[in-house]
Amino acid sequence: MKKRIAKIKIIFVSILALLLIFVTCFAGLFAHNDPYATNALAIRTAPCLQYPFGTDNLGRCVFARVLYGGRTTIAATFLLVFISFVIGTVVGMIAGYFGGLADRLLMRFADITLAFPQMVVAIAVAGILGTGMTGAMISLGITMWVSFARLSRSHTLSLKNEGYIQTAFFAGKSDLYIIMIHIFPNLLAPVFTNALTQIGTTMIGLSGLSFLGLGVIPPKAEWGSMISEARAYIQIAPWAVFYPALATIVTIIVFNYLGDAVMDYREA
Amino acid sequence: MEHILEGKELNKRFASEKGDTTALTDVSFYLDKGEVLGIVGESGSGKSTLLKVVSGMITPDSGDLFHDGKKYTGQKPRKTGEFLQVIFQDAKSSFDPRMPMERSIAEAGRGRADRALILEHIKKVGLDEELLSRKPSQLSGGQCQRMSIARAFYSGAGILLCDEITSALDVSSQAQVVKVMKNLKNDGKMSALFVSHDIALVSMICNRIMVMKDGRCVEQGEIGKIISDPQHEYTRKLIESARKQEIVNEVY
Amino acid sequence: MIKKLIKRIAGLIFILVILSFLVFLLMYLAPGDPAEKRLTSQGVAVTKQVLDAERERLGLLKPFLVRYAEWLFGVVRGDFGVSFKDDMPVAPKLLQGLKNTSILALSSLIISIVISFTLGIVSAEKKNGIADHIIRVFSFVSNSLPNFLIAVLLMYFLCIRLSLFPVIAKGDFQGLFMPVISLAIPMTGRFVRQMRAEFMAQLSEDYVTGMRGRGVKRRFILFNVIRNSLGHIFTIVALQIGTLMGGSVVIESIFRWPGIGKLVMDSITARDYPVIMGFVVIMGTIYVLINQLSDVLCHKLDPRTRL
Amino acid sequence: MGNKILEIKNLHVAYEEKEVLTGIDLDVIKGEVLCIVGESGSGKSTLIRTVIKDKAVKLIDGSILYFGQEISSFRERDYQKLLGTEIGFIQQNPWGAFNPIRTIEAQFKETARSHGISFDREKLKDIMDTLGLKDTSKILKSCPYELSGGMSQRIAIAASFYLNPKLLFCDEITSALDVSTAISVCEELCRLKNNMMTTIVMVTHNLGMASNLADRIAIMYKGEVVEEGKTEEILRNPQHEYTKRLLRDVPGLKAV
Repeated sequence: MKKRIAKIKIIFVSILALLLIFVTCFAGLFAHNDPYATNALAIRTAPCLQYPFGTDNLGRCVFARVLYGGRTTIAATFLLVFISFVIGTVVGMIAGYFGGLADRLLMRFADITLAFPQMVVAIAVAGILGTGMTGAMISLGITMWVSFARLSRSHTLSLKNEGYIQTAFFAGKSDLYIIMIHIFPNLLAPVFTNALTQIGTTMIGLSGLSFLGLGVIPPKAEWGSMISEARAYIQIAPWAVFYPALATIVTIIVFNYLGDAVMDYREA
Repeated sequence: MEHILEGKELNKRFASEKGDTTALTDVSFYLDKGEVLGIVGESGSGKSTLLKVVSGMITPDSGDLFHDGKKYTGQKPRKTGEFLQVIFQDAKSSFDPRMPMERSIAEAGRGRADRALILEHIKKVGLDEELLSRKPSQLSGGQCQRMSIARAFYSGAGILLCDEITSALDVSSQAQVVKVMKNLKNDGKMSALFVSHDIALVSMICNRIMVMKDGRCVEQGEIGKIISDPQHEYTRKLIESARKQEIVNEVY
Repeated sequence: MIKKLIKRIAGLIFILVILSFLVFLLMYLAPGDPAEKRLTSQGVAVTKQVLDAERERLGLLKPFLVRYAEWLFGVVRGDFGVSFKDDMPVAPKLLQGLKNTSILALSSLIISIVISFTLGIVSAEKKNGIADHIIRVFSFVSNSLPNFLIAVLLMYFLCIRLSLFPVIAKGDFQGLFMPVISLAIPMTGRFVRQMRAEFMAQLSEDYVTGMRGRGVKRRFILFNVIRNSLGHIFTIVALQIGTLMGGSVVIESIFRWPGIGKLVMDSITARDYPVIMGFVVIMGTIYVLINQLSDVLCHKLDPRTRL
Repeated sequence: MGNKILEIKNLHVAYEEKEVLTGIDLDVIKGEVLCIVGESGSGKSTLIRTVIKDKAVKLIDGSILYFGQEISSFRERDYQKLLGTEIGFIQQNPWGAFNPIRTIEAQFKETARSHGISFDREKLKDIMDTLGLKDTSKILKSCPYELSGGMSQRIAIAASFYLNPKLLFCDEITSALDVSTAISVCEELCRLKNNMMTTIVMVTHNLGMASNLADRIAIMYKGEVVEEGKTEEILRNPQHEYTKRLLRDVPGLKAV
């Protein structure tokens, strides 16, 4: 019963999430204006038919910029989470399975990175690197992959004690076989759930860095930096802040909810 | 005649928070072909550690292990798996939750694939062929445990090391597993170490028993002799406890 | 016990040294020349000669390891160097910023803890009741809001629309209100979730059933549940300090609160390396110390957890 | 008969949204030891949880009468006072009776205060003596997590008897213990029961143990009581197929 409800929830939110991804991926289909075209005649126009979300102080279409900006945010988030997921899982699995020096090195490194507040490190690193979105992604990725590595390491350690892994040893199976056939498939689900729950946090982090001017380089559209720019004239053109803000909130809520729903499903 | 399995003066210590704890002290045993040796003790007696040492999952600090007279101390499960198989207490987790039973059993075959042989062993443990396509979660604990016995036989190893294999099961499932073990023993093809906390259960399956306490072997011998005339006080206590858990009934 | 503590502190110092080294290395490798930044900001015409002289003066021409060693020895003596921007010593700047940041961070932390502790208990005790559902929705939504968004929206509605507060924060209570709320909302959301989970875990422990079965009064049971949750709650709070530090950088920049976060953002644009280094080291030290402290506290409160 | 302490009539109960008990009829007679025997999933533990009004258990239909009074008619506050002093309860988990990280003394005092009585050290000492717990003051000063399973379970028993209940429910109280400890715990329990004239309902999967302890046995299978009666009758002349199978399957000491 609980499982059924959780399943329906997952399907529902997944559709929403896919819709978001689709709309931002094919932004060109929905937005007819060029997000980078400035129009001196239409500065800070209120939402109207031609500009559904109005324009900013350079006369750029906010609607188009929200859609294209979503592409930047979502793509960067997915890429970052995916890369951290892959690196973290592989390293964690190897360290957990073989133990020894590799394991101790990993744990030491994890201790060091986790001993520091993630955003503080990210702000410092992104500030120093200063190369736009890549810099922001690297600065968040430094600590993020470690959380995946720790998770998959601890799962590998407990899987190693399971009877079926032990039995595989007695059946004379090779390390590679055990890792690929037994450990990886069985650890995928929990680590993947963690990846889902990280999406929202990562979005908050990335847009926060962009907001501070440590993310994308203007004029590239990105929600955080759009809000940061438009904040200066919020009194005259509040729509230039509201719509990207709304987009950010909706997106984060959808992905956070997806993560929660999957977690509920796994616990039910 | 050589013993099929023999351990001499096995010692093992574990480092823990409160300093070293001794898990095994000078434990020696032997097992002959076709025989079942019961290892009885309460929690912390070292009986499970002994089984792990014998199987190669952990290496003893000192002492030696022999299979058919050949020393195999220090060999890891990949190697020892050629002549012995372990059956664990938790039957369900002995099978990959994502695999159908048949694939899990075939895995134990060390490269050979012989479906007819698998079926033969499945029948021997009293299970249906149809169960082979199921996943462990779709089987009961007792069925899973009999599957793992079938798997151990399919691997071709002649020695079974059973670690509390019925203590997670219900009485009726336990009875089925016991029946299977008895049948296999009567066939004469199985030699086994049978670790359990339940001396009554052990008495139904084993030829000889070894009583363990605090990492030491306190008594070893023919089952009938030990039950009727226990020498050590601890053994006496165990038997007395077991008597009190027996069904008080003249008819049975 | 004492031996373990000493071992831990040694480990911490090691970690801090490693991290500062990495950040130093990163600055060394990163593009952007502080000397050039400084000269252009002072309006000096940048020629090769002037640039080299300035680099020499700032000590940028010395080998990397020498620079790091000099810096490290300085830090040990409490000397964080001299700002590239205005030649003022860094330490007093950081200290002043830290003071202001602490006011902000502690106020929002206390508000968050008080609110979420109460909501967490109510939510866990009346699981699946109306209150629980409302609290869960609240915590879920506020957890999904980036604090810069809350800050911008609060500013728009409270300052511009309703003119309740000044746009630029001063050091008084009125000025403190909005930054504190912006920091507290998402943090409260996270706390409520975690504390609710912790209380629920405690409530489903066997000892609660045992006490109920013995007819122990509800308030005694609740007292035991809270008592046993405290250890974990300290850990939860300590781990959130990191997010709080990052968040305060954003919030301070928005509200122009003269804290350490605003200082570091200004320094990043100016490539003022000594300040950035100082920021990382101070924040890292505080975070690490708080987490160690919470571990010790956790062990004191629940002796079953290992130190 | 007027000596029924508890009457269970046509009880239907759900645990976590699944109907686990499907029509239970069972009486508990004053002064007896009733053993409810069943395997996992038979619903035997749910039955006890229904009586102590556990929140995870939902009553669908039927009634439970304690001395003729319907227990669902009690208000929560009144029932809380009844639990402990009238109806006691001990769990399988030996550490389940007390908060593991607070001293036992503090928790005994809380229990006493909940029922408006003062904490009587001498009375507790007597009970602990019967249970073979020697050093009462030292035990009172320690926390349960520092104690062994057997010791903790004994203290749980002491806590129950301290309140002198008329009816005591024991849910698999020995199955987490070693065999020899389990036997002595059972023996001490019986001694206390005889001293204090308590009625005991004991849930267990162990038919052998039940046959040694019980005056009457009820066999549960898949949410129903399939057979109940005097211990000798059940053992000598089992009616139900399931009981017969259970009797056959219990291992006994044998020399092969």
